[in-house]
Amino acid sequence: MKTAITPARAAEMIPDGASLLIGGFMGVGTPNRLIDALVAVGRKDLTVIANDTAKPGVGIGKLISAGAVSHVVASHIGLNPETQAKMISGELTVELVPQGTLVERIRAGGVGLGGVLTPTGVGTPVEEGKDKIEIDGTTYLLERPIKADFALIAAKQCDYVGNLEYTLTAHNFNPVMALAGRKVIAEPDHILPIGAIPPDAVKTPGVLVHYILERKH
Amino acid sequence: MKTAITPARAAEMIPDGASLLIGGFMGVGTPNRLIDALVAVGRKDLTVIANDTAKPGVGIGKLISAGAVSHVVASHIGLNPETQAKMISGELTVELVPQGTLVERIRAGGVGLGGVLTPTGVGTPVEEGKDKIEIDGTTYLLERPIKADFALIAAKQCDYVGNLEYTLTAHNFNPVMALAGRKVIAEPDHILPIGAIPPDAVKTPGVLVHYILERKH
Amino acid sequence: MDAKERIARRVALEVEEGTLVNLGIGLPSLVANYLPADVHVYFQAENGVIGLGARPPEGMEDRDLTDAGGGFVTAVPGAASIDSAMSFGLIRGGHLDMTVLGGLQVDERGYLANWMVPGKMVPGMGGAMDLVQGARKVVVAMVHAAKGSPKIVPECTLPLTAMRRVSLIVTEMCVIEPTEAGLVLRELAEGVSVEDVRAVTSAALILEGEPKVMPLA
Amino acid sequence: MDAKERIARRVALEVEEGTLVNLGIGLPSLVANYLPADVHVYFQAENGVIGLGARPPEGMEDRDLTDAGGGFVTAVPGAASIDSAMSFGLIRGGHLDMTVLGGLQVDERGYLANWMVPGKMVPGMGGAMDLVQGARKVVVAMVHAAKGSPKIVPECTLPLTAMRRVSLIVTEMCVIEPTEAGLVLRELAEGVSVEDVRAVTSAALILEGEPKVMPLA
Repeated sequence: MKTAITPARAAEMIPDGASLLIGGFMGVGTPNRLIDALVAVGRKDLTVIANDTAKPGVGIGKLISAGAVSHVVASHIGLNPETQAKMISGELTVELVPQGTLVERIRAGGVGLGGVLTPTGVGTPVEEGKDKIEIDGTTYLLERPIKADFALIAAKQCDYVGNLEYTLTAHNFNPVMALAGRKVIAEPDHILPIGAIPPDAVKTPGVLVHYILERKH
Repeated sequence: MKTAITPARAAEMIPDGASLLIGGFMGVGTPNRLIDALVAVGRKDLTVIANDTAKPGVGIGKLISAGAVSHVVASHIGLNPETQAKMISGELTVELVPQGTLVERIRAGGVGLGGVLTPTGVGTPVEEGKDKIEIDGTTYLLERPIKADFALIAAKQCDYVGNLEYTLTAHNFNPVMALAGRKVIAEPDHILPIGAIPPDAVKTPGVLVHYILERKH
Repeated sequence: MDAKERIARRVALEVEEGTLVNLGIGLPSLVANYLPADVHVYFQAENGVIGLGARPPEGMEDRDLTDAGGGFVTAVPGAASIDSAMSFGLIRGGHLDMTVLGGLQVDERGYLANWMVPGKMVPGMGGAMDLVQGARKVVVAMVHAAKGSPKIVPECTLPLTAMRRVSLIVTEMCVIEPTEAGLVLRELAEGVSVEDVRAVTSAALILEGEPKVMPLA
Repeated sequence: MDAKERIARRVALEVEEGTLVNLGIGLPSLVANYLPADVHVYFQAENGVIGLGARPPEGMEDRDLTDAGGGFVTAVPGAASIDSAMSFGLIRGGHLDMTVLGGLQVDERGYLANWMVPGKMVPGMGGAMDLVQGARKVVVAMVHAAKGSPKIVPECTLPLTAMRRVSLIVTEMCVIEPTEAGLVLRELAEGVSVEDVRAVTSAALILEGEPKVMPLA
């Protein structure tokens, strides 16, 4: 059995300066109530690791607008001019990572691998400062694992022990991020009794989930 | 739409000397009709990459008994005395790989990564002949990706485009192996029309599957 | 017929039956409109659906089913939901048959630059680097020159997207195939001469016999 | 009470509420029988189920639900099916709270050897190396000596399973905690003296005050 917590309680657990893996892709499959709660308590200096920063007023874009974020690790920020403006003004820093590398780095962090050997980025600005390893005639970049203090996960539904299901394009980074947060907070649309999600439908086993956001009022 | 083939046709496509990824764990989730067909045509000199070689008379154990296999890559052969006897007599060779390393090596082959950096095996006989890489104070073995000519996959059911579902402990290596075969042959228990498997239930997208074994007669 | 339609129509002829195809945002996405009726392909959106369909009927949009730009889409029968790890596993692992991307520059080596202009806003590479690195066939679909200034150049001056020779360049003027020897001019649009192309191309072009007339069927 | 029951009963006291636990085959599997009624844990079988249950009722066995030894099991309500990549991702990634394994030797460094005896049949390491490497807590459950010959030794002469200090050694005679300083004798079974233990232990044992009486509740 997991504990259901309020958005306010979740925001309280996450201190200023924390690193957060946040699920979602252009605001789809993003834990919106958790984000709203972080904005409401005025969190500062957060590191956000996510595919993108969505748009102003949408998903992670709200954290950017609120000035809650000091560092972003993402594959794309081009649809959020505020992120770009704050980057240029120095209010936040951005590490751009190829999308396929980003998801593998998070997975590596979550499953205890020492890094990712990917051909993506070789011969591009992405390789700067990174070790290159040649294996059987192909050059690979050694990319480092990513973990974070918290993973904020959006799910279609969960059961009382935290087993999670996702749907359609709202999967995106969520299943992988659920492996790599030191504490994992799931924000499901529905909360079902134990047994209502059959074993084969579970995509994130409940043992990975520490807290479930209570039902929407 | 995929092509449904007979077990005999499948065995015909797989030549002597081929390398095969075969799903299953002690015979559970193993493509038995494909194995029987390979035994029936008297295939020789196969390389089998699988978690284990099951038991004599069970699953991959049938290929071992038939003398069809010259090389095994597995994490465990202890429950099949025939594999051990043939290894000692020199009739086949065995590469033992830690189970978690084996599945990641196959995944790396399937998803285009250059290798696996795992702490598993450091300081044990597994490290012999392998590069070691130190990252942030921890030592990792660089383990090579695995691909094979064919992946033989057991599934609970599929649809006409080859989308696969698995069940309970019959998942095991199957979903990962489906990424790493140059040709993938799926042996489902049931074949359903398109649309009968909803998108969220698909665990191996049909684009990975080349052939479907026809219904059992 | 405007330049973009001409490009999209020509690229559509490159799409083969039964393949998995990723179309970039903008011009490349137009290709879907011109597929021959007898060609059935699966479109992948890198945010997580195989079997992307057209825009949904008014009022039928679902917030959890979007394309990589965040726009509402449908899914065709036989579609599969996948997470970002599987999505980029397919891309990097060589399971994506074809990608169509826009370009800022392509050079004589066949290398593409399409993700950043130094000194300008940097949107991030998103999935582009993985797509160019991993897709079996990479087609660059772009307007031939930028206000008369060549985009097909001796060597890219913009940061590369990947050190991988792309498969084909399709513009409104011509079709160019990058080869080991250099850029081979394969086809010319009706009414366009070799000299017309050379006037807006700073890269050396190789002629192997007479270029064919660019089909737009 | 025989030696094995005593060991299993003592190990059961190490199992904490709400945790994820992997029990090895043989002696370790007996631990499940002695859990206090108020302790609810999820048992993981590395072949792919979280929430492993007891043997199924006669006639209710399903061929697709087995433990790592291939024996029929049940799944508890709230169970999750996982594939081998997720299974070992949980193990290697530090998500498995505890594993209980048998041992051939443990040494003063706390290193375990439990997978091969050179010159004998080599069964393969299966999941043992990943389990010892990755589980948060590793408990070695073994009979103290092999026919009078010590198994707790100054330095393992058998090939190691991992270069990781195990958390606890539980035998029918005593409980030993490997520490930075060496092997600390924490508990003695009723009627067993320090000298009794030393007589069948070749490793140096450290006493920090009087050992407690080994509880078997």
